[in-house]
Amino acid sequence: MTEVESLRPLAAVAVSAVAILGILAAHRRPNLRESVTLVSATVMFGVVASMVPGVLNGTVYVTRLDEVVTGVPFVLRADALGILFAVLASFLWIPTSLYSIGYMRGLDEGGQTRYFASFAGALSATMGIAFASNLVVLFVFYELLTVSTYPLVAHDETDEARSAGRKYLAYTFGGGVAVLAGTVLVYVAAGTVGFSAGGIEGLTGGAGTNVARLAFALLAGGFAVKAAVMPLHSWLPDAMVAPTPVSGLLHAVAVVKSGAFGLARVVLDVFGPDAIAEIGAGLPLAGLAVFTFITASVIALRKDNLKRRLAYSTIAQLSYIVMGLALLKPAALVGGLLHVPAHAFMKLTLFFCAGAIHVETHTDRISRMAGIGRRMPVTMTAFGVASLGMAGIPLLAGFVSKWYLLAGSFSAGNVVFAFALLLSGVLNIAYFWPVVYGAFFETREGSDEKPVIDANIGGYWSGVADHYAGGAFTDGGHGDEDDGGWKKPGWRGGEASPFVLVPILVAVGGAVVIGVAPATVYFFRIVRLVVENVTGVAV
Amino acid sequence: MTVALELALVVFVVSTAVATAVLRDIVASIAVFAAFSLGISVIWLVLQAPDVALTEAAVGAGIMSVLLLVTVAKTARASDEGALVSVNPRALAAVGLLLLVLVSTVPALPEVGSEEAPALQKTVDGELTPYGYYVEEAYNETGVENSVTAVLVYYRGFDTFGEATVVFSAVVGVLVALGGSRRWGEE
Amino acid sequence: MRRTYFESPIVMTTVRLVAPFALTYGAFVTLHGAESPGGGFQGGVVVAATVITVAFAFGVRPTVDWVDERVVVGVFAGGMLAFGAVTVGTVLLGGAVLQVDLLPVSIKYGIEAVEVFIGAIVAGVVTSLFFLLSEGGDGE
Amino acid sequence: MTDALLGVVIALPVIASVVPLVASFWREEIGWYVAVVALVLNAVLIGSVVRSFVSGGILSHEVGGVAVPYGIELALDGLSAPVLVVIAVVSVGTLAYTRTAGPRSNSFYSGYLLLTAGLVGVTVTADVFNLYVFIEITGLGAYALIASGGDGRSAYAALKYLLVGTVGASLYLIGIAYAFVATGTLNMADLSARLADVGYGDTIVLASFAFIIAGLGVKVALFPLHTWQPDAYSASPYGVAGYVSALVSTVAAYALGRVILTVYTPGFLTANPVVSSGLIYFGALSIVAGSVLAVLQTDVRRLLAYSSVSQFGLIVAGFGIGNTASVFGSVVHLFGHAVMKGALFLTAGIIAYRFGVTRLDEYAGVARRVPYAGAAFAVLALSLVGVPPAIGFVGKWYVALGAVRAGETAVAVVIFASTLLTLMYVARLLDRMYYGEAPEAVADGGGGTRVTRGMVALVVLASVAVVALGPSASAVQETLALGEVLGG
Amino acid sequence: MTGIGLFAGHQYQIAFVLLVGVGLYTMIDAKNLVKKVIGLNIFQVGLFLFLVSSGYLAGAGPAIIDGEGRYVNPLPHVLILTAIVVGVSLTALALALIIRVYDEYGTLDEEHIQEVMDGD
Repeated sequence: MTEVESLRPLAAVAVSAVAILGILAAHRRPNLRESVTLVSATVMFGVVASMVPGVLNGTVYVTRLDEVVTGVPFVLRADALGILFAVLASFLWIPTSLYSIGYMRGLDEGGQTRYFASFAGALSATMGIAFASNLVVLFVFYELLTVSTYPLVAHDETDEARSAGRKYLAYTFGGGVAVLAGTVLVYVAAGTVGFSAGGIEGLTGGAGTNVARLAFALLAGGFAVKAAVMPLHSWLPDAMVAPTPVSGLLHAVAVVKSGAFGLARVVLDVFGPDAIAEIGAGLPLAGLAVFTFITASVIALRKDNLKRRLAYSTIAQLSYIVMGLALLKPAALVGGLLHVPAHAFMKLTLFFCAGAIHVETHTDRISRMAGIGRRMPVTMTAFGVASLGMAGIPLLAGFVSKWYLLAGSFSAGNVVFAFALLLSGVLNIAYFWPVVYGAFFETREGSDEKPVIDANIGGYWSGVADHYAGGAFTDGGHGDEDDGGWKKPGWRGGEASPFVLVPILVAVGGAVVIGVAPATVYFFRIVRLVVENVTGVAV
Repeated sequence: MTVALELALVVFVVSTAVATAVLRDIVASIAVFAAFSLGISVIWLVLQAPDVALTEAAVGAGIMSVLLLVTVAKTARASDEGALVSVNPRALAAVGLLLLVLVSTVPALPEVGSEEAPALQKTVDGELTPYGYYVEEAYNETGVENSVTAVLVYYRGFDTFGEATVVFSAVVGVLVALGGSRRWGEE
Repeated sequence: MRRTYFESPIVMTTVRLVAPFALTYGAFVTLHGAESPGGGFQGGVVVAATVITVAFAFGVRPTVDWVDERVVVGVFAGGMLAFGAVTVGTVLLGGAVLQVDLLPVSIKYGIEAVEVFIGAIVAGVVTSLFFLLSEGGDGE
Repeated sequence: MTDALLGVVIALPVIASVVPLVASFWREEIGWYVAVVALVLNAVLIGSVVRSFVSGGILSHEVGGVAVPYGIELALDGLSAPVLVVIAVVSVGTLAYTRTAGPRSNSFYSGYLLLTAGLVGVTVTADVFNLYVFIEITGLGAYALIASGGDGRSAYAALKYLLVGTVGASLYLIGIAYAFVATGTLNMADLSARLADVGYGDTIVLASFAFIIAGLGVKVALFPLHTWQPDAYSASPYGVAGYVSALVSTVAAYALGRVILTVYTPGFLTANPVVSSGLIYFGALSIVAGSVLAVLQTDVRRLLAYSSVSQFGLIVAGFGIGNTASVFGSVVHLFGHAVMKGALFLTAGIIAYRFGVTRLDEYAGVARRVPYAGAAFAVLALSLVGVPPAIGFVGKWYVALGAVRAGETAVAVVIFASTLLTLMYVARLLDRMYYGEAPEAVADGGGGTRVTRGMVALVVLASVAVVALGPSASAVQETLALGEVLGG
Repeated sequence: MTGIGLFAGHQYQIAFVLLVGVGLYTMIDAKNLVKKVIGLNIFQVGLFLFLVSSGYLAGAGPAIIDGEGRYVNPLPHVLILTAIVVGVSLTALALALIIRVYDEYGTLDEEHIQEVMDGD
């Protein structure tokens, strides 16, 4: 591994930060403003992509700045794990930006300047998280991500949106505080917080074991908030009140994955799999992950609001990643990390489709979508493909990562995890299939206007969530399907605008490519490199 | 000076202080306060602090009373029911707590007038203490007999500069409080 | 509730007789602080007390007019500026802050000079405070 | 020569303060110009003193040329240098703000200059009694400025502050008296050595410490000695609230740290674990109570005031822990809090002058009407929460680090938890400002005329500084050489 | 009463404690604002008593130097002179504020003022 001084990691972070100024300055000229977003998205991806070949050859690009706090240098470091996340987020920002334009203009949303500026800020923070070289720098960008996404969650300014925003802040800052506390503990115990593949020397062992356990619990707990591991997940379904592109990129890719990514850093580069095994922290975390993906899948079954169903699906899928990391075996690590891009492409597709439906028909409830496949065949086909991927059908993105997860479960010697995975796959089909089936094979009149399960599960019948699920949820007050798009002229073949459609195709295309030819896609190679660096085992 | 006189003085000032506190009528209170100040200035004399005594007599009994009276004249002289205020148990308890802390330190304090008191050692580790320096060297250095003046202006002159600033601040503060400086220069 | 002044000829005469002596005493206390108890502060208070006595005898408003606010302000402002000048001036002379022995007179006279400044400040300020408190307020 | 400037920077504002008063006979509203000239000049002088500290280490000046401990010593070290800098910066910044906003009378600016002189004096003096004198000058200046609101409310708040503040200063003086009884000296370094000779377990020494802490605790406004503070901040004009909230408690907290660390020294704290824990938990209590009270407020100024109670708890806890990390954290937070809180009050002032609103529920939607001031407010408030990389985070980091190193886990937990409490009131405020339905006064665009571009630029500048200072704060740790201050 | 034996030679310190107590009590209890200011002064005088007594040397003369001799410590006197001046300055400002408050609320009673303010 060779380190190369380069400004490219910094540039990746800076591009969209600078773009914020441009977006704000162009607030009176929407076309110019959106051009700024698109240009900076493209440039960002270009910068990040330019580092990929080098990283695959073992090069690490490093930007050194001053110290953040004494003993903690402000260094941005594009290593394999970082580049995995950065490539993913920066690439997906491009279609999402296009989609945002179509979506926001399609709905004639207010506050678009703030929206695009916050979005750019969030991407900047995401790049910072990806390239952070130590826990403190990671924490800095982690908090900035929270701050920049809060306006997006509360975008609609309705009471629901604001209360969701406050909840989001409380949860994620709470997590941030735990991360900070864990960081301080690590710093005091080891004298450094810098990431090092396979773990920081001297963090565990001897009298420090309990301190290390506490530090791990704080760090893992803190990151688990954004990764929406149960019982710290409840901000995520509420945050679905945000505009759909936000739900798509941030709540399926950047924000939640920054939690998963932070967890990956903790597991791989702070403690290292061996040390975690030593302090016995892996199994409890894995158990929590299993609990999360089973429970979340069951809850998803009874969500009639499409975005909420997707949100619970996200919670479930993220826990695959967490489980992969927590099993600590090379194959499981590969599976977990590979699920980061796989889930991103698939879930983005799903959200984009949900958004397209919303824009065109103002419909959010699955029970109202019967027959919609005939109106929006392309959209719903993409939705179907992504759903199948989620379930882990071969030749689609979800299959490869689940395969490795399964292999990892077996190598961990714990068959329970393997069974849980399979069960969850079944549940996936159970909650996605009705959507696809209803869209293509039912008509409005013949459909059963009920979610898959319409019963009270686990006391989950209270709170804001079910208030929406009961039908009052209108995605921030837009469009009531009863007198909305269904009676629109141009009902047949009424697909969304190209701004919306093209991103859907890009996202679903990615999901297919990853599934069909994983070896040709960089992600797979990067993930294997990461795991090899950490464990020394070539997978 | 006999111990009896000292005790009598102490009793006098404490009783006048208590009287000041319990008298409801504010003018009576001020009058007793003036007596209290006079008593205190005698104590300063007993304690061989003539400079302080002079100041106390001029300020406490004189200026302070005048300013208080002027204020009362400008405002209200509330003297409703009863000559004495009633006791406030909560305040008494709070103050009692503080007194307990203070009293508990008294036995640890050096006796007043004792040569053993740390503040009255002329040298420590062979070096002159401030006390030693002021009584041994100050006259030779400044030619000023009254070492209080020497310390006030020369050795701790910066305190005195601060003191002058405080006095000046008071007049500025009063001007601000009474509504700006428009009053000055008018008429 | 403005105090109405009762112009007693006895009081006024007494004050007229005593005031010059009181002022002289104030000056004495100020200037002899070096040898005996007293100093600028005490002297200044005595001077102010004299003015206040005059005010009690002749009424505050006439006294204010007679003394003239400009004089009072000038006295304490002059004192402050002079004290300030000594404080900073010795630095300009290459010494420490308020290094009285750098003044072109002996330390003793330097100290006495400072005492005079203090006396001026205190006399002026206390007089002003009295005037301000008795004239101020009333929501004018 | 440079060390003599330590005295000059105190004397200069005092001398300048005479000018507006005298000038009143000829011209009104000249005070501001005098103050600007004096304070800019003073800032330059402070700059040169601090530069000389940076290049040559601790500065010491014997006033009057009299040898220590017989005379008064002025000094500048790593503890005081940042405070001195923040005084210089904030005094000029707030002054600029009062150009249009503040009371404009000449005597107001005399008071402003005197207050500044007092603040500088507290910061540079190395004598415990001289410190008392400057605390009182600071107090008098602050009382006067707070009363400059011109209504009964501000006069009453100032009076309350005066009574409580004077008791605080007197308690401090009682503490000094005890220390004097035990040692016969007043110079900080000398006192420190003598106290060690007397013995840290001595009743008189302990009593002196207790009274000093209680007295300065009142001045800092630590819970439960804070009662004067919310009234004082909320009844005064915004420029004054900005200045007083930025600096007065700050220098009191600095004085507290100075006395704890250089007079009593960390050795004293180690020798008296009960005392040191008491001090730390005193701070921790303030952190929690201040935040909780802040959450309960409906008036923005009172909210900000209670937030100060909490933030100073953090600073005092840092001093109480007494290792280099925690003390550096406290110093950084002293600096950072001064800028943040001062600018927050000034921003609240912009909003109040523009729309006439002061309560939280009236703040709905204001950020959209005043986007720059609103953004500045958001940045400053988030920095207060401790969002990195702004300076609010850096101070917290070091105090927390010091707490963990010292094994004060409970305090570390309080510090971390306080982030969330701070978030509670800040989030409420920001949510209101950005997403609320604007009330009539705001929707009309307000009729206020006293807001200038300069005022907005000032708070925006402050918010930029708060962010920029964060990453650079650590770079000065070596320069400050706090280990030296703590006795190596 | 063993207390008397214990406190012999401490009479000024006891007086200090009592005066501080009386002063503080007056400040807390008094409804009249002017009275509070008087309480503040008593409080401070108590403290002065403590400091001045700490410099007292039995049988010594005031610190006006004329050759060899026993002198009391002049340092506390200097401090108290300064403190007295500070005290009178604070009193003057307090009184000015009281006049201002009276102009506004027409009363010096703390409770009435609070009522009027809450009514605003």
